[in-house]
Amino acid sequence: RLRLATTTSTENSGLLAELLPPFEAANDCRVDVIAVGTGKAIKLGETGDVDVIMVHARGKEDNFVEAGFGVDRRDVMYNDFVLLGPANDPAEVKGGSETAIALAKIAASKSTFVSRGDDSGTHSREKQLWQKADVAPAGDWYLEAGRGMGEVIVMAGERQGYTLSDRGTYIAYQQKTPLKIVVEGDKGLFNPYGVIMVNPVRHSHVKVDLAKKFLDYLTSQQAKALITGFRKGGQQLFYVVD
Amino acid sequence: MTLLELKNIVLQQGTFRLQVPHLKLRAGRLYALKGQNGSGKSTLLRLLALLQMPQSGEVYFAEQPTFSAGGRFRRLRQQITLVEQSPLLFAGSVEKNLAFGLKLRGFSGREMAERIGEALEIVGLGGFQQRSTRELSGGESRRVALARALCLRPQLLLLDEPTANLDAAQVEALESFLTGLPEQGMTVVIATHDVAQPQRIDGERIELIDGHVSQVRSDTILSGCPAQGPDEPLVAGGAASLRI
Amino acid sequence: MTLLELKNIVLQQGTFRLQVPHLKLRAGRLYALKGQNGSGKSTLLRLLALLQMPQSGEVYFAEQPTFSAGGRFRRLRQQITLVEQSPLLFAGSVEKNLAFGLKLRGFSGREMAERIGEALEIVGLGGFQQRSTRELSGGESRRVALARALCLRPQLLLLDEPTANLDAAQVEALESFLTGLPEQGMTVVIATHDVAQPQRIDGERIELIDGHVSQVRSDTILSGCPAQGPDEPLVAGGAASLRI
Amino acid sequence: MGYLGDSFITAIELILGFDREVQMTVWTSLYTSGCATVIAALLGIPIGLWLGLSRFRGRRLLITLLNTLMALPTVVVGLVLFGLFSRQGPLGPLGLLFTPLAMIAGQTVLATPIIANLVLAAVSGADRRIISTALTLGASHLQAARQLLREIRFGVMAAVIAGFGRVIAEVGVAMMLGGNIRNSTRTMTTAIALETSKGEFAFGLALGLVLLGVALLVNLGLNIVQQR
Amino acid sequence: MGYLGDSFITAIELILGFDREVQMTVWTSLYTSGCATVIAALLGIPIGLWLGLSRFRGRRLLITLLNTLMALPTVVVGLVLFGLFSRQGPLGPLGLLFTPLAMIAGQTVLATPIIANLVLAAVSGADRRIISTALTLGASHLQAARQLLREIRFGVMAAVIAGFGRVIAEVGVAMMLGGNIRNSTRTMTTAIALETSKGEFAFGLALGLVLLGVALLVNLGLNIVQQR
Ligand SMILES: Nc1ncnc2c1ncn2[C@@H]1O[C@H](COP(=O)(O)OP(=O)(O)OP(=O)(O)O)[C@@H](O)[C@H]1O
Ligand SMILES: Nc1ncnc2c1ncn2[C@@H]1O[C@H](COP(=O)(O)OP(=O)(O)OP(=O)(O)O)[C@@H](O)[C@H]1O
Ligand SMILES: [Mg+2]
Ligand SMILES: [Mg+2]
Repeated sequence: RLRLATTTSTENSGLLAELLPPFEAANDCRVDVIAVGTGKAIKLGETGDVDVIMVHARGKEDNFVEAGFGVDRRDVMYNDFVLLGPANDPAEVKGGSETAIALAKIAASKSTFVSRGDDSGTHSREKQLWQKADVAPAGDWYLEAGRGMGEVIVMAGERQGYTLSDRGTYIAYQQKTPLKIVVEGDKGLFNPYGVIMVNPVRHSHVKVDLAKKFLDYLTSQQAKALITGFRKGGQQLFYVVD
Repeated sequence: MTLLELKNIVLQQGTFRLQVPHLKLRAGRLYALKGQNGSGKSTLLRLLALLQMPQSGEVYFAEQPTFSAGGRFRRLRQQITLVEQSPLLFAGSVEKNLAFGLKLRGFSGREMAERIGEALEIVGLGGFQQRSTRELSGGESRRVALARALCLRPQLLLLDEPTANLDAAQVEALESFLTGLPEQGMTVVIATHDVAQPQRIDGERIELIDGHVSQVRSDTILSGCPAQGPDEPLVAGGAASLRI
Repeated sequence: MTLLELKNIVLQQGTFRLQVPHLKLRAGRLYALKGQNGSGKSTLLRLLALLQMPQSGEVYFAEQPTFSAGGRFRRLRQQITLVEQSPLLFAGSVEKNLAFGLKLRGFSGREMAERIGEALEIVGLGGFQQRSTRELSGGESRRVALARALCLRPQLLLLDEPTANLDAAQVEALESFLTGLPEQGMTVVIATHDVAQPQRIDGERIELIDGHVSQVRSDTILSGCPAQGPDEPLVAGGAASLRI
Repeated sequence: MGYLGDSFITAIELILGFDREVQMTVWTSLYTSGCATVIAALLGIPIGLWLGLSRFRGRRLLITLLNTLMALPTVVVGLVLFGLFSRQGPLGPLGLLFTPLAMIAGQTVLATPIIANLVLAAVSGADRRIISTALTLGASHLQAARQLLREIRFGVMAAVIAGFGRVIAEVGVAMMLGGNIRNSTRTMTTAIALETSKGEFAFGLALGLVLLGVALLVNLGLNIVQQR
Repeated sequence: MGYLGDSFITAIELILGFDREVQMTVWTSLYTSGCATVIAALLGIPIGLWLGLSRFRGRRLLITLLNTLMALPTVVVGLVLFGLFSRQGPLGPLGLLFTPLAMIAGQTVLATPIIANLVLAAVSGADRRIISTALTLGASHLQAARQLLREIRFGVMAAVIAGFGRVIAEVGVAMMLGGNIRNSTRTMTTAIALETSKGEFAFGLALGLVLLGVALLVNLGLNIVQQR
């Protein structure tokens, strides 16, 4: 039995349901997936309550490894973020390719923007982008929701506002939200996922062999094919690192 | 004047059936209700207090039908007060218990205090106003319940074994008070097991045998008291059984 | 033989103080407890039933101290049964109520049924086994409570105004039954307001005046009944007030 | 775990520091739960009284349904009301979603069955003579019911406190209908959930302790009112 | 919103379809909440009885504390027990985290104060003569307390049902201590939360309806037991 703490995006998109069964079959084991926020997933790794974590927050991952909580960090795949906005596009940012410029326009027009506000990977990225746009967002138009991605998309839809989302979650919500993609494809929107084994030196109960096999598996050709082949709503969600 | 009249009452309660072909209570009279345990005294009193509905028949209050004229119950109930066989006192002080009914009738604070004091004196509990009802003896509780009814001065006062837990001195005091009420126009019905009580209070008898009511001429009539001349046949329906 | 002895009891309860310098209940006797409302009869009976603890003093059961020897209470209580002034019946059938105490004493189903039937006959409620206690008249309830105590055949039976709600026939039947109990070795204490009852049941008097107990020679002694010769002074502590 | 100890210190710091944001969250929690409890009591007490005092066919089934409503998950209430309050929903034009009012509505739905059930239990356990005594003293049925409530006030108070505990501790409705918006609809519980999801366990727990402290104060207050 | 209607149909499909995974979740919910309620009743009923029957200094304060514990947020319970059960916590070596046992522990903590409080309320409202009557008939204090429970069984039942409703509907503890692991610790409520976060509102609501259906069955069962 292997315990994997991961972000909700991988679990909710359905990717893991495709990715895990071959591994489980090959190694005659079970992978228990604990889907939580990035911050909490890392915390679970620190406390040694899981064997492997898979998250997307490069800076935090590096801290995690440096502090000696984890070993053997590997890039698995990446997906990308998109900037979503209402159909009438009050800030007139549609079609742009620079996210930072779009954000600056949103701030300037005081159009509603809903932020994750939860220190998640997406939120960290959003903050970086604001920094790049040289705006310190604050005011009535900037809603810090402190909730999961899906909820924030719904909320932005209800409030006719903008928000930053990962593509996978947006596709899942496409039918339920009036929001459209206004900016995509920007380099600054790429979102790499890393997988880290919890340091067995700190936590002796970590299933080193199995965890190692799991890391090997995730970076194997077989897994890469599954990741690349994974489609939702006809769209590819995750890309492997070559 | 006829205060309350029951006609063709049938009240089924479990296997017990209360039957009152005809019963008439006249204003300003005192009635003693007798009967064995389980003969239906308490049931009849609850019926008279308009607490329990009969399956059939009608109760007339001051010659107006009651049950069939729904809605006017409450005003009628304010003129009828029942002290139950094991009365319940509300939690709190004795004063609060007595004030309950007075408040509902819109008495002012001073009037209330006056009536409460008077009623407590009558039952020999002067100064008990602030006592908690949880800390009373059995007889004291019953007397508080009596005072709670007395202070309302209802037109019809129904007492279910009011002297059951009272000591001899209290029984005497209460009986002498009750016998004075008819003069003030009040009608009183007392259920009792004390064989000598009806005579002591000079009450007209109502007798219950297995749920059958029979109204019996009072001894005072038989002994020819002019104030209560037989202006109509008092015995109505059922076999009248004359007992003391 | 002395069944129960009270020494230097002081029991404070609110503003009321029960004082029993000395009281002796002998096995196989019948006692009548008299006193005005609020004089402390029920309090004394609860004390005798080991339900209420005195502030000071001691109760001896069969010459053994009780309150100071904690822990043995329960076994003692199984030999003392009290029927309270307004007895509570458990929800459910009459049979269940009577079975409660019998079950605790480990009786078999057949013995229980037998004793229950007997006890109900005594109080004139033969066949009431399956009746729900929620559907009884006042007198019937009290009689069920009496039967519930009688079927346990305790050494000491404490009755708080047992005849208060009974009809005349039931009072007579119960009194004649109770007077037979001492012969079987049972000790009975009956609190009553019925002035004639002590004499009818031929009971020794215990009188309460404002919380002060005085034990009075029974009339039968005064009239020279040999069975109850005065082997020791019965009046103990406090001013003995001879009343009937 | 270190964070259990840490959180105590953090909690005390939060309280003594009079942190503006924490105060705001406490106030939002108290305000919404307080309003919801009051409304739920105004609805639930009459329902409990009515079910406890009347006798009709189907009453037991209705009681069982009411029992079941105590198991209403907060997410379900959140989803249903979300459907009503959402822009496309029937009440959309009112713009209630993600406001304290929406949270109050959801919490009222949660608390009402609890209060109704527990008042019903208290009424069922009460002496049947209370009503008839009040009636013979000249009370209307309504006045008699009020007197009954006074007599069983301990049970009614327990019902209300249970309802209050339920809503001030709940997170699903506050999250879904309030939206955990900073400085607007963020309550103690949604803040705790947020901190926890961030991995800030000590801070989350500290907020939890503050919440319990607030609940304690409310209960002490009710206690004093009750003993008056 | 269309999903309100959809969810009804989905709920019926789920029930009739005997979906293995849904069955598993229902079972996990029932099993954990059931165990937690039973343990909480075994703890809470004696506590409620004791507080209701004894008189000592500080009793009112203790009751107020117990009232406050009804406002215990699930996340706080989750956090504290997480601290205990986590690998680094004192009970870490037992490996209880993310197992049904951990959920049962957390839910027990939630339900016990509720049951204790409501039993206390029922005892406080009960006729004081019940205990003394049982004693004079020869019962020990324990047997008298048992008889009291029998007399106030309606109130006790309401307490237990309220406790059960609380835990079967709660999601925080199940999420934090169970971990929402598929086919292992996924309960109805964590599944609903998951589906909702996925945006599968209709499916989430359908699961909620199934949960209410299950709670209804449990309550109907208890009803029949009670009327025996
Ligand atoms: N729980 C209590 N707390 C304080 N005082 C009480 C309590 N119960 C009774 N009393 C008081 O103690 C006194 C004795 O009460 P008790 O019930 O023993 O009287 P009693 O002789 O049985 O009277 P009754 O003939 O009315 O039954 C009374 O004055 C009463 O007011
Ligand atoms: N709630 C009830 N349901 C069914 N039967 C009842 C109910 N209450 C009383 N009874 C029965 O009705 C009959 C009359 O009861 P009621 O209380 O009127 O008698 P009573 O004359 O007042 O007797 P007592 O002298 O014992 O007070 C009794 O046989 C009793 O068993
Ligand atoms: Mg009667
Ligand atoms: Mg007494």
